[in-house]
Amino acid sequence: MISKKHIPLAATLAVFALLYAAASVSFEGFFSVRVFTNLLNDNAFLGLAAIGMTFVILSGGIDLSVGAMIGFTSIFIATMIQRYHVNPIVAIVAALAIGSLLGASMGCLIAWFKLPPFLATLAGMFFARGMGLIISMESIPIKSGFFKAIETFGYNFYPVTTIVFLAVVLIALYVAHFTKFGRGVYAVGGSEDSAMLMGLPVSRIKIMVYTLSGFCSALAGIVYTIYTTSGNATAGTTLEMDAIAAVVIGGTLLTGGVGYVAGTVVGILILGTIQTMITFEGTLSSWWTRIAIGGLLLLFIFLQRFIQTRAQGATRK
Amino acid sequence: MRRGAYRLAEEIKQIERDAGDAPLLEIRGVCKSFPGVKALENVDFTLKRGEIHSLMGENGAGKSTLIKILTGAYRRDTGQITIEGRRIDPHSPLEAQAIGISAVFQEVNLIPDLSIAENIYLGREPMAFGRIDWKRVHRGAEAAMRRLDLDIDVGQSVRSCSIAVQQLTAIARALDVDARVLVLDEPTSSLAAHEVEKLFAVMRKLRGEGFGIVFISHFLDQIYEISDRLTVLRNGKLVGVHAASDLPRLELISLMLGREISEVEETSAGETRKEEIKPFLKARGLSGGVVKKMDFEVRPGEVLGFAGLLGAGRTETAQMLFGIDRAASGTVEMDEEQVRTASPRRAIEKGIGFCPEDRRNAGIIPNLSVRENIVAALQARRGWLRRLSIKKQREISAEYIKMLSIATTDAEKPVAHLSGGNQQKVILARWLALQPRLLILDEPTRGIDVGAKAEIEKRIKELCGGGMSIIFISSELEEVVRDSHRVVVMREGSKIGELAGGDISLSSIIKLIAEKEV
Amino acid sequence: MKTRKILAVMVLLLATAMCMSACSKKEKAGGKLVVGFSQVGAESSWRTAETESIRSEAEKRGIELKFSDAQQKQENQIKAIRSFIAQGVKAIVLAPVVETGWEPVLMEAKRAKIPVILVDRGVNVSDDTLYSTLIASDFVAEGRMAAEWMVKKLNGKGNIVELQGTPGAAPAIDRKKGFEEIIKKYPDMKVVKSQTGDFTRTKGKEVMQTFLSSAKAENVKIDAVYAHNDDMALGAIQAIEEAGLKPGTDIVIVSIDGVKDAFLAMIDGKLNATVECNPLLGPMAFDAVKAALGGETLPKKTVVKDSVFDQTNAKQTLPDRKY
Amino acid sequence: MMARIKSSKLIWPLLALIVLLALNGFFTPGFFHIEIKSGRFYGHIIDIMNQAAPVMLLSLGMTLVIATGGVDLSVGAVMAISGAVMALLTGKSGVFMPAGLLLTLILCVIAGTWNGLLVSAFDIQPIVATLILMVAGRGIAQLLTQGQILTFHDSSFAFIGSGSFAGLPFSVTVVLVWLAVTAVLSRATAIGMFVESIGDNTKASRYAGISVNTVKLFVYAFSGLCAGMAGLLVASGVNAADSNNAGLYYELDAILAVIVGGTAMSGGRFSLIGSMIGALIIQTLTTSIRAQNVPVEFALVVKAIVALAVFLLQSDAFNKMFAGRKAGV
Repeated sequence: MISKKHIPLAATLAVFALLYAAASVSFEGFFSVRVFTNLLNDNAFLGLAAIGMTFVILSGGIDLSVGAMIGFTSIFIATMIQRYHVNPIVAIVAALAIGSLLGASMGCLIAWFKLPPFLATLAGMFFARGMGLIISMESIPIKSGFFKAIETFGYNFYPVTTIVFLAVVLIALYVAHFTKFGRGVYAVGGSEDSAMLMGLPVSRIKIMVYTLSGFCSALAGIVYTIYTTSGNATAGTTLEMDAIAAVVIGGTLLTGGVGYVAGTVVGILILGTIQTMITFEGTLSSWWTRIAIGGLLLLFIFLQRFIQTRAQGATRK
Repeated sequence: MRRGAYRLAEEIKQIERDAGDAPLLEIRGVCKSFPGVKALENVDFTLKRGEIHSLMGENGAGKSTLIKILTGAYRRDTGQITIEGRRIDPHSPLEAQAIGISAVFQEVNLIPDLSIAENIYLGREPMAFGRIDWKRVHRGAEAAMRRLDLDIDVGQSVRSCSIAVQQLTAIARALDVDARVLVLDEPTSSLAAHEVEKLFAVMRKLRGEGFGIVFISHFLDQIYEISDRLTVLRNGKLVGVHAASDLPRLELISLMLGREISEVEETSAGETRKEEIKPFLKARGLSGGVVKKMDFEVRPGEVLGFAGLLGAGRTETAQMLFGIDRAASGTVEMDEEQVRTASPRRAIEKGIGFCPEDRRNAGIIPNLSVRENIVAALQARRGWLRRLSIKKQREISAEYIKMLSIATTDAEKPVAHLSGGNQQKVILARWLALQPRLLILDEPTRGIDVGAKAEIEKRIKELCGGGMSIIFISSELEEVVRDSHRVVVMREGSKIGELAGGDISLSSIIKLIAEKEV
Repeated sequence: MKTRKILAVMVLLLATAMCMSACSKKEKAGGKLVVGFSQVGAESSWRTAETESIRSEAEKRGIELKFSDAQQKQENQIKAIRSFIAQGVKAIVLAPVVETGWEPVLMEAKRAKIPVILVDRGVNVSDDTLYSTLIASDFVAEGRMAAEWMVKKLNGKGNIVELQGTPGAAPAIDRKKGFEEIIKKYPDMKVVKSQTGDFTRTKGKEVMQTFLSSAKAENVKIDAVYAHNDDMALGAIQAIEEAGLKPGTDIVIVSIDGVKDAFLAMIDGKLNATVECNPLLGPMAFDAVKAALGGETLPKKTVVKDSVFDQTNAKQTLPDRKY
Repeated sequence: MMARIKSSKLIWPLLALIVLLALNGFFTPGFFHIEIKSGRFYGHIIDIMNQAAPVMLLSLGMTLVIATGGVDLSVGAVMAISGAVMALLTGKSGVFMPAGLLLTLILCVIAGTWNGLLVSAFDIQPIVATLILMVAGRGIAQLLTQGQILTFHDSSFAFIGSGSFAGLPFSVTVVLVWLAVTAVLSRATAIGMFVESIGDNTKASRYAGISVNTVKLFVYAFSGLCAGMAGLLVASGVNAADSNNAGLYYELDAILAVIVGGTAMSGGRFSLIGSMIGALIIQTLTTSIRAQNVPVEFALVVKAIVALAVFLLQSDAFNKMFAGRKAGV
């Protein structure tokens, strides 16, 4: 039951499948459970940040603070556990609260004072990164039984980071498509004026969107902390660009109002696959890696554009 | 805040049960000022239960401001609003809705990329098991649209629908929000005649159910057809409240305009001529989109009317001619020479101007000044190097502000601050400044008041006298009849006939349109 | 028609991927030893010299090197190591971007029985069997050496300004730490200003300009500059010259790394000393790989001998500089 | 009237700059101290102007781009390309210096045109379109220099970034000249109006006959040119082309400068002077952090707080709320 408006999404998915197939044909050992689990596991934190970003972009905004939030969260948790011997769960909950609070404050600046999201979140990015550095410039390894247990669980059963990511994807799908808030986000991104005249609480939705993104990026920071069992204030540098790229590749329009959470997940997988392909290739110098990523981004955007215009042409007829 | 409003609504319902024939809505002594403008001065307005009450007035009379205060989009400076004797003070459209006031605005306010169903239920989706019950949303939306006799796929996105369907969607939403007071601000301006009838039927039904409806329209026929009472505003002041049956049309117009009645009396198209003059533009077999094989000719100094129902392909034909849409096939000849208008820029070079139907999105450049809006096309034609000096720009804008009597205190004011009618005149001025050979006017009188309308019509005639040709597209057949020297009648993308001179009449056009449809 | 076009594009994409892998596949047929190398990035000449050293050494020994550039991101390095494991490389060389956070992924490598050789920086793990050996310079020691040289030059007295590396970067932290350790012992030596120059020439110059203006306004004499790398020192030299002072004479300048331009500056008398931090780790790294694959137990740490160069020995050393 | 509207928009950034300078005058000893030595001025104020120069150049191009409703993330990468190309041409191939400059700048215009093509002809969202060159461009610069820092040995080239003219750093002259050129280009021709018109309402501008794509192409190409000049300035300042670090994160500073200067991110009305003031505000902040010897780890937080304060000062909603409260008391 693919309706017309799902064609771009289906096309993105098809392109991913083909990309993955092409890589599998080209590289020995690429088509394996290991590579695919790695794909999810290695990109879980990026995926979490990108999901928060999806909502922000759907609402017509942008959040540059996600990468810095990851750095802040990871160093915050590590310091709490290692230096102040706080219970890990308490530290995690506190980190989530701080992340949401910071997101909410940026949301307030955007909703109440009409600051452009780019600016408010840029200030947020400086702030979060700076606070992280103030807490500790040095990275801190975490030696806690709790984290050890998570790791062992991941080894024996399934990586916790992936589980968290997939759970959040499901929740995000539900929020986007089955809650008033989710539809409100689409409406605000589609036309803010209309949404207001239709009686939607535009300010509240905006604040909630940034709170959600703050929460997601704090969660991403926690997953990063689990992923590396350490805290590092410089973690997640320029990650916001990767997150934006994933959202865009997933078919969400930066102008807001159009896009899918599921698309973002595919976008993450595509970015991850490209990266894995480059590693498997193994001979690209630093500069060629950058050029290759830029080139593939370009190729992909054109491909997507092509498919979308095709799909739209089809619906018009 | 919201809970308060809800409680208020409950209390109102209580009072409703007690109250007898008290007015549903009462506005008393409302004032509202904007920087430099007194938009409303001490205005009163009452709406009874089961009444359709038209709010009349020219552009800038204060109708929109009053509506916006009523729906919580603006805050009033002074005065009070009561619903059934209960004072209310809506801070936002949301609160107004909770109190029971719902509005449909002139410019359709929907979310274009969401579906019809989603738009109807946005913000009040029925929930089941903690999730939106999409089945109920769809069923409900279908029912709401059927109430307006529209049987369409409510899952399609609003963007893909015609403006008429968008308008009806907005109305369906307003009706569905459990409103007691329904405000319809120019709801009919993009509707075809049968759609208007449908809407009126719905309005009458609602009136029977005890709703109070505030109706705004610039179609006087419609006003008289549907209204019980009329409130007339002029320049932000109340000038009269009358029963519709007691107020002759001419008297109403004079109330609105504050002029002598004789001045606004309709003038006829005058003598027909130009039949012998050779056409300078010939379109042959123009096709693309909904348009199929359009042939037409334009002669110097004539008004060529395009008549037809909504979706007949009038706008689409004009857009092809102006290079906005690309024609799939067909040719355009100017002065015996084939021309290709691949972009508006090219068309302008060939001496064609186009006043688009969608003023807000395709017409005005909102934050730029009136002056810059007027000279935009002229400057674009001159290119970026040959810039008009500020002095020259001022001269040009002053000239057209005067010529078209554009009501603005200052040519440097952002055009967004002007009323709709004046914005329309600014766009007209933009094209006149170019002195084009052919000017396409797509619904130039939509949503503007009688006075401005009359002025624009008068201007059209003058321009033709000066040798300019005009393609005139309007949903108001009377206007087309009144102003055109020839009329191309279209249906479903094709030309089905052409009328000239004395043959042009309402009945002849309608007959043509209706002919094959039987 | 629509489907056909999409299909065409997809085939194109497939072809691109094929082409990209074509060369690497051919080589694999030769049955060479495959080693993965996860590099931090290409943020400095020092870094590219290190990459080049490892690459050319691999080529010399007929080893197929899987190179991965992490662009200064730890997560990219972790991803790369995981990919190496999935690809089945025989050994992994890792130049970690930070010291912490490696335990989970190194554990995976260990389980896959792939030895990991660390270069130029250590990792902070509770179980040191997670890696075979570490071949690196000691950043703290470098800071100490720079401080000691400066103390000697200034006779234990003077105002020092410090140009720090990127905030949070391990060399910046360690080089600051080592330097402070020594300076603390001399009450007459004081670090009066310390700001980040992000390891770059431009920022080094800008910060130095500000320091000079402040010094003038506050009437403080700057006696020496300590820069966490050569590039910032070279930028500072520019700033000092533009201010009409003589670098190396009016203000003593000591930095770390020992890149070629630093030697040239020393010959010109503009830079006083640089502590070498040798990036040419290729031969040692592959010796270690060979030993680890041969089942030998390696010392946990091989410290690369760093030494101080100053104007006295710059000239004769210069011709040997490879980077 | 026009002037009044314009100046009222400039008042907030100007005020912010004055407050920032005044605070510095108060807390940073000798902040306004200027010394003359061998015909050249020295002091914090001079440093600020000198160091702000690259961002000022960038923000001139960025202003026009943002005014059309776009954004150019690639300027930092183009700066790196510019330095690398210049180093290869004059340093390695021994091309005559002015010819090298010209060739380099032409190349940067081509890079900008590439962005412009993606944005206009292919209708790709500006953030995404310029993200591509932002990622790949630095790679290209690194490829050109093979990751090495290339040193210049041309004293006439060094003059651009290190020399002085009329007692001020020559970079100040470059900025002033380029500001004048940009102002003339945008205001003495109709480009400024076209740019504002497109940023305000693209569709209506197209209908009015403005060739939207050409104007967009032009602004991105111009931004590329500005980035090229900034890249040369930076390379000349340290006599070296550092592909890895030249212009890193400068795009953020340039965007900040433009927005702080009062041009809206959504496009429309722009102010070149405003952007210059914006760039000065950012540099003053950086310099005062350095001069005050704020610990490195606190610098970012200070920057965040001051930036926020400036944004809020400019926010109408914030001012209204503040004014309202004041009136209420």
